[in-house]
Amino acid sequence: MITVRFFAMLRNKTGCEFKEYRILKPITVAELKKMLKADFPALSGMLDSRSLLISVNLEFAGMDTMIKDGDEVGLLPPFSGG
Amino acid sequence: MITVRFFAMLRNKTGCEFKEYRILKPITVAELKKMLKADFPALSGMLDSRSLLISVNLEFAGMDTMIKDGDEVGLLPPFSGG
Amino acid sequence: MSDSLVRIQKEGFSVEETSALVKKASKGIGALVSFVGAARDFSKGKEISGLDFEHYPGMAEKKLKDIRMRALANFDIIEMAIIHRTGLIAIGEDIVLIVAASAHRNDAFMACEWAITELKRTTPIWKRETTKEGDVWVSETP
Amino acid sequence: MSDSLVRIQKEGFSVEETSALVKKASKGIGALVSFVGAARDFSKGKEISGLDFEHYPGMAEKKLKDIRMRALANFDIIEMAIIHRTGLIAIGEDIVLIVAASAHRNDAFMACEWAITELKRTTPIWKRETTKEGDVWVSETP
Repeated sequence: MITVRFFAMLRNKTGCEFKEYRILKPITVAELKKMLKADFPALSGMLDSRSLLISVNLEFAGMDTMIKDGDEVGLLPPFSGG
Repeated sequence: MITVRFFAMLRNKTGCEFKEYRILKPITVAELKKMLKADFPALSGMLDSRSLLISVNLEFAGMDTMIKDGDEVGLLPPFSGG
Repeated sequence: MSDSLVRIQKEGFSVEETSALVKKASKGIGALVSFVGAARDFSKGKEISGLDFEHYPGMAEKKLKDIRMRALANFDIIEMAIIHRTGLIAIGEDIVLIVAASAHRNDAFMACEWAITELKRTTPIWKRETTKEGDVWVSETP
Repeated sequence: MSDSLVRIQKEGFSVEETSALVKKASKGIGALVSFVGAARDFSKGKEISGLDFEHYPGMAEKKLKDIRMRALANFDIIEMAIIHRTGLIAIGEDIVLIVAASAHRNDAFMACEWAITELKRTTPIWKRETTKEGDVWVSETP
Protein backbone atom coordinates (compact mmCIF):
# COMPACT_ATOMS: atom_id res chain seq x y z
CA MET A 1 0.00 0.00 0.00
CA ILE A 2 1.19 3.48 -0.82
CA THR A 3 -0.48 6.65 0.41
CA VAL A 4 -0.83 9.72 -1.80
CA ARG A 5 -1.58 12.92 0.12
CA PHE A 6 -3.31 15.95 -1.36
CA PHE A 7 -2.69 19.45 -0.03
CA ALA A 8 -4.28 22.89 -0.27
CA MET A 9 -6.20 23.46 -3.52
CA LEU A 10 -5.52 19.89 -4.64
CA ARG A 11 -7.69 18.65 -1.80
CA ASN A 12 -10.45 20.92 -3.05
CA LYS A 13 -10.13 19.35 -6.51
CA THR A 14 -10.01 15.72 -5.34
CA GLY A 15 -12.53 16.09 -2.54
CA CYS A 16 -10.33 13.96 -0.29
CA GLU A 17 -7.19 14.23 1.83
CA PHE A 18 -5.47 11.08 0.60
CA LYS A 19 -5.77 8.08 -1.71
CA GLU A 20 -4.24 4.67 -1.14
CA TYR A 21 -2.98 2.35 -3.86
CA ARG A 22 -1.99 -1.28 -3.56
CA ILE A 23 1.10 -1.91 -5.69
CA LEU A 24 2.60 -5.31 -6.60
CA LYS A 25 6.07 -3.97 -7.35
CA PRO A 26 7.81 -0.58 -7.06
CA ILE A 27 6.59 2.02 -9.55
CA THR A 28 7.98 5.34 -10.71
CA VAL A 29 6.51 8.75 -9.95
CA ALA A 30 5.64 8.98 -13.66
CA GLU A 31 3.62 5.76 -13.42
CA LEU A 32 1.83 7.00 -10.31
CA LYS A 33 0.88 10.20 -12.12
CA LYS A 34 -0.85 8.17 -14.83
CA MET A 35 -2.87 6.30 -12.18
CA LEU A 36 -3.83 9.57 -10.51
CA LYS A 37 -4.95 11.12 -13.80
CA ALA A 38 -7.25 8.17 -14.40
CA ASP A 39 -8.78 8.42 -10.92
CA PHE A 40 -8.87 12.23 -10.64
CA PRO A 41 -9.46 13.87 -14.04
CA ALA A 42 -9.68 17.25 -12.25
CA LEU A 43 -5.97 16.91 -11.41
CA SER A 44 -4.81 16.37 -15.02
CA GLY A 45 -3.72 19.93 -15.66
CA MET A 46 -1.87 20.21 -12.34
CA LEU A 47 -0.17 16.81 -12.78
CA ASP A 48 1.26 17.92 -16.15
CA SER A 49 2.38 21.27 -14.72
CA ARG A 50 5.99 21.79 -13.72
CA SER A 51 4.80 23.83 -10.75
CA LEU A 52 3.47 20.72 -9.01
CA LEU A 53 6.19 19.12 -6.91
CA ILE A 54 6.12 15.53 -5.73
CA SER A 55 7.57 14.22 -2.48
CA VAL A 56 8.33 10.62 -1.58
CA ASN A 57 8.78 9.96 2.12
CA LEU A 58 9.05 13.69 2.86
CA GLU A 59 11.78 14.38 0.28
CA PHE A 60 11.41 15.99 -3.13
CA ALA A 61 11.24 13.39 -5.90
CA GLY A 62 11.79 13.32 -9.67
CA MET A 63 9.76 11.62 -12.41
CA ASP A 64 11.87 8.47 -12.19
CA THR A 65 12.02 8.24 -8.38
CA MET A 66 10.88 4.76 -7.33
CA ILE A 67 7.90 4.37 -5.02
CA LYS A 68 7.75 1.13 -3.07
CA ASP A 69 5.24 -0.48 -0.77
CA GLY A 70 4.72 1.54 2.42
CA ASP A 71 5.89 4.84 0.91
CA GLU A 72 4.10 8.13 1.39
CA VAL A 73 3.76 10.39 -1.63
CA GLY A 74 2.84 14.08 -1.40
CA LEU A 75 1.35 16.14 -4.21
CA LEU A 76 2.59 19.64 -3.47
CA PRO A 77 1.14 22.67 -5.21
CA PRO A 78 3.27 25.86 -5.23
CA PHE A 79 4.21 26.86 -1.70
CA SER A 80 3.02 30.10 -0.15
CA GLY A 81 4.47 30.01 3.35
CA GLY A 82 6.41 32.79 5.00
CA MET B 1 31.22 82.66 25.24
CA ILE B 2 31.58 79.40 23.30
CA THR B 3 31.65 75.98 24.93
CA VAL B 4 33.93 73.22 23.70
CA ARG B 5 32.92 69.75 24.89
CA PHE B 6 35.31 66.83 25.19
CA PHE B 7 34.12 63.23 24.86
CA ALA B 8 35.39 59.74 25.64
CA MET B 9 39.22 59.46 25.55
CA LEU B 10 39.54 63.20 24.89
CA ARG B 11 38.12 63.87 28.33
CA ASN B 12 40.80 61.59 29.76
CA LYS B 13 43.46 63.62 27.95
CA THR B 14 42.13 67.06 28.94
CA GLY B 15 41.05 66.11 32.43
CA CYS B 16 37.84 68.09 32.00
CA GLU B 17 34.46 67.79 30.34
CA PHE B 18 34.39 71.19 28.67
CA LYS B 19 36.27 74.44 28.18
CA GLU B 20 34.75 77.87 27.62
CA TYR B 21 36.26 80.63 25.51
CA ARG B 22 35.26 84.24 25.31
CA ILE B 23 35.45 85.37 21.67
CA LEU B 24 35.19 88.95 20.42
CA LYS B 25 34.12 87.99 16.90
CA PRO B 26 33.22 84.76 15.09
CA ILE B 27 36.16 82.42 14.53
CA THR B 28 36.70 79.41 12.32
CA VAL B 29 37.07 75.82 13.48
CA ALA B 30 40.69 76.02 12.33
CA GLU B 31 41.29 79.00 14.60
CA LEU B 32 39.64 77.25 17.54
CA LYS B 33 41.90 74.23 16.99
CA LYS B 34 44.96 76.47 17.40
CA MET B 35 43.60 77.81 20.68
CA LEU B 36 42.91 74.27 21.92
CA LYS B 37 46.42 73.09 21.03
CA ALA B 38 47.87 75.91 23.08
CA ASP B 39 45.72 75.08 26.11
CA PHE B 40 45.82 71.30 25.81
CA PRO B 41 49.14 70.07 24.37
CA ALA B 42 47.98 66.48 24.98
CA LEU B 43 45.32 66.99 22.29
CA SER B 44 47.78 68.10 19.58
CA GLY B 45 48.01 64.72 17.85
CA MET B 46 44.26 64.19 17.87
CA LEU B 47 43.50 67.73 16.67
CA ASP B 48 45.74 67.18 13.63
CA SER B 49 44.19 63.79 12.92
CA ARG B 50 41.50 63.40 10.27
CA SER B 51 39.74 60.89 12.49
CA LEU B 52 38.71 63.63 14.93
CA LEU B 53 35.40 65.18 13.87
CA ILE B 54 34.15 68.55 15.02
CA SER B 55 30.55 69.52 15.59
CA VAL B 56 29.12 73.02 15.88
CA ASN B 57 25.66 73.22 17.44
CA LEU B 58 25.18 69.46 17.08
CA GLU B 59 26.03 69.30 13.37
CA PHE B 60 29.26 68.15 11.74
CA ALA B 61 31.51 71.06 10.83
CA GLY B 62 34.42 71.69 8.49
CA MET B 63 37.71 73.57 9.07
CA ASP B 64 36.18 76.81 7.80
CA THR B 65 32.86 76.55 9.61
CA MET B 66 32.28 79.77 11.58
CA ILE B 67 31.80 79.61 15.34
CA LYS B 68 29.98 82.54 16.91
CA ASP B 69 29.17 83.62 20.44
CA GLY B 70 26.88 81.17 22.19
CA ASP B 71 27.79 78.20 19.98
CA GLU B 72 28.56 74.75 21.32
CA VAL B 73 31.50 72.90 19.78
CA GLY B 74 32.02 69.15 20.17
CA LEU B 75 35.36 67.35 19.78
CA LEU B 76 34.35 63.92 18.59
CA PRO B 77 36.82 61.03 18.56
CA PRO B 78 35.98 58.06 16.28
CA PHE B 79 32.55 56.67 17.13
CA SER B 80 32.09 53.17 18.48
CA GLY B 81 28.35 52.87 19.01
CA GLY B 82 26.14 50.05 17.79
CA MET C 1 17.43 22.51 22.39
CA SER C 2 17.78 22.46 18.62
CA ASP C 3 14.27 21.02 18.44
CA SER C 4 12.67 23.95 20.17
CA LEU C 5 14.60 26.29 17.87
CA VAL C 6 12.64 25.00 14.86
CA ARG C 7 8.90 24.75 15.25
CA ILE C 8 5.57 24.81 13.47
CA GLN C 9 2.84 25.83 15.88
CA LYS C 10 -0.68 27.24 16.05
CA GLU C 11 0.15 29.71 18.84
CA GLY C 12 1.81 33.07 18.46
CA PHE C 13 5.52 33.37 19.18
CA SER C 14 7.70 35.78 21.12
CA VAL C 15 10.67 37.38 19.37
CA GLU C 16 12.04 38.13 22.83
CA GLU C 17 11.90 34.58 24.14
CA THR C 18 13.19 33.13 20.88
CA SER C 19 16.10 35.58 20.84
CA ALA C 20 16.91 34.64 24.44
CA LEU C 21 16.91 30.95 23.48
CA VAL C 22 19.21 31.66 20.53
CA LYS C 23 21.54 33.77 22.68
CA LYS C 24 22.07 30.83 25.05
CA ALA C 25 24.23 29.27 22.34
CA SER C 26 27.23 31.51 23.03
CA LYS C 27 28.47 34.62 24.77
CA GLY C 28 30.25 35.41 21.52
CA ILE C 29 26.99 36.52 19.90
CA GLY C 30 27.24 40.18 18.95
CA ALA C 31 24.42 40.45 16.42
CA LEU C 32 20.89 39.09 16.19
CA VAL C 33 18.89 39.70 13.04
CA SER C 34 15.21 38.80 13.15
CA PHE C 35 12.69 38.58 10.38
CA VAL C 36 8.99 38.61 11.22
CA GLY C 37 6.44 38.08 8.48
CA ALA C 38 3.04 39.56 9.37
CA ALA C 39 -0.44 39.28 7.86
CA ARG C 40 -1.14 42.33 5.67
CA ASP C 41 -4.59 43.70 4.94
CA PHE C 42 -3.93 43.92 1.20
CA SER C 43 -2.24 41.46 -1.15
CA LYS C 44 -1.82 42.14 -4.88
CA GLY C 45 -4.65 44.68 -4.78
CA LYS C 46 -7.11 42.39 -3.00
CA GLU C 47 -8.42 43.24 0.44
CA ILE C 48 -7.69 40.39 2.87
CA SER C 49 -9.66 39.79 6.04
CA GLY C 50 -7.76 36.77 7.33
CA LEU C 51 -5.35 33.94 6.53
CA ASP C 52 -5.36 30.19 7.03
CA PHE C 53 -2.11 28.25 6.79
CA GLU C 54 -1.79 24.55 6.06
CA HIS C 55 1.45 22.58 6.18
CA TYR C 56 2.58 19.07 5.33
CA PRO C 57 3.11 17.66 8.84
CA GLY C 58 6.49 16.01 9.11
CA MET C 59 7.86 17.33 5.83
CA ALA C 60 7.47 21.03 6.67
CA GLU C 61 9.31 20.58 10.00
CA LYS C 62 12.00 18.55 8.20
CA LYS C 63 12.52 21.29 5.63
CA LEU C 64 12.78 23.97 8.32
CA LYS C 65 15.37 21.89 10.18
CA ASP C 66 17.27 21.48 6.90
CA ILE C 67 17.28 25.24 6.43
CA ARG C 68 18.71 25.77 9.92
CA MET C 69 21.43 23.15 9.38
CA ARG C 70 22.36 24.52 5.97
CA ALA C 71 22.43 28.07 7.36
CA LEU C 72 24.79 26.94 10.14
CA ALA C 73 26.98 25.15 7.58
CA ASN C 74 27.06 27.88 4.93
CA PHE C 75 27.13 31.13 6.88
CA ASP C 76 29.34 32.29 9.71
CA ILE C 77 26.50 32.24 12.20
CA ILE C 78 26.33 30.79 15.70
CA GLU C 79 22.65 29.84 15.96
CA MET C 80 19.34 30.14 14.13
CA ALA C 81 15.70 29.71 15.12
CA ILE C 82 12.77 29.28 12.73
CA ILE C 83 9.12 29.31 13.79
CA HIS C 84 6.17 29.21 11.40
CA ARG C 85 2.57 29.40 12.54
CA THR C 86 -0.21 27.29 11.08
CA GLY C 87 -4.01 27.57 11.10
CA LEU C 88 -6.03 30.76 11.22
CA ILE C 89 -4.15 34.05 11.45
CA ALA C 90 -5.82 37.45 11.76
CA ILE C 91 -4.66 40.59 9.94
CA GLY C 92 -1.78 42.20 11.82
CA GLU C 93 -0.72 38.97 13.50
CA ASP C 94 2.69 37.42 13.01
CA ILE C 95 3.14 34.42 10.69
CA VAL C 96 6.80 33.51 10.67
CA LEU C 97 9.92 34.28 12.69
CA ILE C 98 13.56 33.73 11.81
CA VAL C 99 16.34 34.74 14.19
CA ALA C 100 19.97 34.51 13.09
CA ALA C 101 22.80 35.14 15.55
CA SER C 102 26.46 35.77 14.75
CA ALA C 103 29.55 37.47 16.07
CA HIS C 104 29.43 40.15 13.34
CA ARG C 105 26.28 41.61 11.84
CA ASN C 106 26.84 40.93 8.13
CA ASP C 107 26.68 37.19 8.64
CA ALA C 108 23.39 37.34 10.56
CA PHE C 109 21.80 39.64 7.96
CA MET C 110 22.84 37.36 5.10
CA ALA C 111 21.77 34.15 6.82
CA CYS C 112 18.40 35.56 7.92
CA GLU C 113 17.55 36.85 4.45
CA TRP C 114 18.68 33.60 2.84
CA ALA C 115 16.63 31.52 5.30
CA ILE C 116 13.31 33.29 4.67
CA THR C 117 13.85 33.06 0.90
CA GLU C 118 14.70 29.37 1.22
CA LEU C 119 11.68 28.80 3.48
CA LYS C 120 9.36 30.26 0.86
CA ARG C 121 11.02 28.15 -1.85
CA THR C 122 11.30 24.76 -0.18
CA THR C 123 8.86 24.41 2.72
CA PRO C 124 5.48 22.76 2.05
CA ILE C 125 3.24 25.41 3.60
CA TRP C 126 0.20 26.87 1.87
CA LYS C 127 -1.71 30.07 2.53
CA ARG C 128 -5.41 30.59 2.00
CA GLU C 129 -6.62 34.19 1.92
CA THR C 130 -10.10 35.18 3.00
CA THR C 131 -11.37 37.90 0.66
CA LYS C 132 -14.77 39.38 -0.16
CA GLU C 133 -15.02 36.89 -3.03
CA GLY C 134 -14.41 33.96 -0.70
CA ASP C 135 -11.42 31.89 0.36
CA VAL C 136 -8.62 31.52 -2.17
CA TRP C 137 -5.47 29.40 -2.02
CA VAL C 138 -2.71 31.81 -2.92
CA SER C 139 -1.16 29.84 -5.77
CA GLU C 140 -4.53 29.54 -7.51
CA THR C 141 -4.21 33.20 -8.45
CA PRO C 142 -0.80 33.63 -10.04
CA MET D 1 4.88 58.79 18.49
CA SER D 2 7.93 59.36 16.33
CA ASP D 3 9.73 60.51 19.45
CA SER D 4 9.28 57.24 21.26
CA LEU D 5 10.45 55.41 18.15
CA VAL D 6 13.92 56.93 18.49
CA ARG D 7 15.50 56.84 21.92
CA ILE D 8 18.72 56.77 23.86
CA GLN D 9 18.15 55.22 27.27
CA LYS D 10 19.93 53.52 30.16
CA GLU D 11 17.31 50.78 30.52
CA GLY D 12 17.03 47.64 28.44
CA PHE D 13 14.52 47.53 25.59
CA SER D 14 11.94 45.05 24.39
CA VAL D 15 12.04 43.93 20.75
CA GLU D 16 8.43 42.83 21.19
CA GLU D 17 7.11 46.15 22.45
CA THR D 18 9.13 48.13 19.93
CA SER D 19 7.85 45.95 17.09
CA ALA D 20 4.28 46.43 18.34
CA LEU D 21 4.81 50.20 18.36
CA VAL D 22 6.21 50.09 14.81
CA LYS D 23 3.34 47.90 13.61
CA LYS D 24 0.82 50.52 14.75
CA ALA D 25 1.90 52.60 11.76
CA SER D 26 -0.05 50.52 9.23
CA LYS D 27 -1.94 47.30 8.61
CA GLY D 28 -0.03 47.10 5.37
CA ILE D 29 3.13 45.98 7.18
CA GLY D 30 4.10 42.51 5.98
CA ALA D 31 7.72 42.37 7.10
CA LEU D 32 9.63 43.47 10.17
CA VAL D 33 13.40 43.14 10.23
CA SER D 34 15.13 43.73 13.56
CA PHE D 35 18.77 44.13 14.36
CA VAL D 36 19.96 43.70 17.93
CA GLY D 37 23.57 44.39 18.81
CA ALA D 38 24.67 42.55 21.96
CA ALA D 39 27.73 42.76 24.22
CA ARG D 40 30.17 39.99 23.29
CA ASP D 41 32.68 38.48 25.70
CA PHE D 42 35.55 38.82 23.21
CA SER D 43 36.51 41.68 20.93
CA LYS D 44 39.54 41.51 18.62
CA GLY D 45 41.09 38.78 20.75
CA LYS D 46 40.66 40.64 24.06
CA GLU D 47 38.46 39.23 26.78
CA ILE D 48 35.80 41.77 27.76
CA SER D 49 34.06 41.79 31.12
CA GLY D 50 31.73 44.76 30.54
CA LEU D 51 30.97 47.83 28.47
CA ASP D 52 30.28 51.46 29.24
CA PHE D 53 28.66 53.68 26.60
CA GLU D 54 28.84 57.45 26.47
CA HIS D 55 26.92 59.62 24.01
CA TYR D 56 26.80 63.30 23.11
CA PRO D 57 23.41 64.25 24.60
CA GLY D 58 21.31 66.08 22.06
CA MET D 59 23.52 65.35 19.08
CA ALA D 60 23.27 61.55 19.33
CA GLU D 61 19.45 61.69 19.50
CA LYS D 62 19.45 64.15 16.58
CA LYS D 63 21.58 61.83 14.45
CA LEU D 64 19.35 58.84 15.23
CA LYS D 65 16.26 60.85 14.24
CA ASP D 66 18.06 61.85 11.02
CA ILE D 67 18.76 58.19 10.25
CA ARG D 68 15.07 57.30 10.72
CA MET D 69 13.93 60.18 8.49
CA ARG D 70 16.48 59.35 5.80
CA ALA D 71 15.53 55.66 5.93
CA LEU D 72 11.85 56.59 5.48
CA ALA D 73 12.77 58.86 2.57
CA ASN D 74 15.21 56.54 0.80
CA PHE D 75 13.76 53.06 1.28
CA ASP D 76 10.29 51.71 0.65
CA ILE D 77 9.62 51.21 4.34
CA ILE D 78 6.61 52.14 6.44
CA GLU D 79 8.22 52.78 9.83
CA MET D 80 11.51 52.46 11.70
CA ALA D 81 12.49 52.47 15.37
CA ILE D 82 16.00 52.98 16.72
CA ILE D 83 16.99 52.55 20.37
CA HIS D 84 20.54 52.74 21.71
CA ARG D 85 21.43 52.12 25.32
CA THR D 86 23.94 54.18 27.26
CA GLY D 87 25.88 53.61 30.47
CA LEU D 88 27.07 50.28 31.83
CA ILE D 89 26.17 47.15 29.89
CA ALA D 90 27.04 43.63 31.01
CA ILE D 91 28.23 40.86 28.68
CA GLY D 92 25.26 39.23 26.94
CA GLU D 93 23.05 42.28 27.31
CA ASP D 94 21.59 44.15 24.36
CA ILE D 95 23.11 47.46 23.23
CA VAL D 96 21.16 48.64 20.21
CA LEU D 97 17.88 47.84 18.47
CA ILE D 98 16.74 48.79 14.99
CA VAL D 99 13.34 47.69 13.67
CA ALA D 100 12.40 48.34 10.04
CA ALA D 101 8.89 47.60 8.77
CA SER D 102 7.74 47.37 5.15
CA ALA D 103 5.16 45.74 2.93
CA HIS D 104 7.76 43.47 1.33
CA ARG D 105 10.76 41.99 3.05
CA ASN D 106 13.60 43.21 0.80
CA ASP D 107 12.96 46.82 1.71
CA ALA D 108 13.01 46.14 5.46
CA PHE D 109 16.24 44.12 5.21
CA MET D 110 17.97 46.83 3.19
CA ALA D 111 16.80 49.69 5.41
CA CYS D 112 17.70 47.89 8.64
CA GLU D 113 21.21 47.01 7.45
CA TRP D 114 21.74 50.53 6.13
CA ALA D 115 20.54 52.09 9.39
CA ILE D 116 22.92 50.19 11.66
CA THR D 117 25.85 50.94 9.35
CA GLU D 118 24.84 54.61 9.30
CA LEU D 119 24.43 54.64 13.08
CA LYS D 120 27.98 53.37 13.56
CA ARG D 121 29.29 55.94 11.06
CA THR D 122 27.44 59.09 12.13
CA THR D 123 26.19 58.85 15.71
CA PRO D 124 28.38 60.31 18.48
CA ILE D 125 28.41 57.32 20.80
CA TRP D 126 31.56 55.87 22.33
CA LYS D 127 32.23 52.49 23.87
CA ARG D 128 34.64 51.75 26.69
CA GLU D 129 35.59 48.11 27.21
CA THR D 130 36.53 46.73 30.59
CA THR D 131 39.39 44.26 30.15
CA LYS D 132 41.94 42.65 32.44
CA GLU D 133 44.33 45.46 31.55
CA GLY D 134 41.80 48.10 32.57
CA ASP D 135 39.19 50.25 30.84
CA VAL D 136 39.91 51.15 27.22
CA TRP D 137 38.02 53.47 24.89
CA VAL D 138 37.54 51.42 21.74
CA SER D 139 39.01 53.86 19.24
CA GLU D 140 42.21 54.13 21.29
CA THR D 141 43.10 50.65 20.03
CA PRO D 142 42.73 50.70 16.26
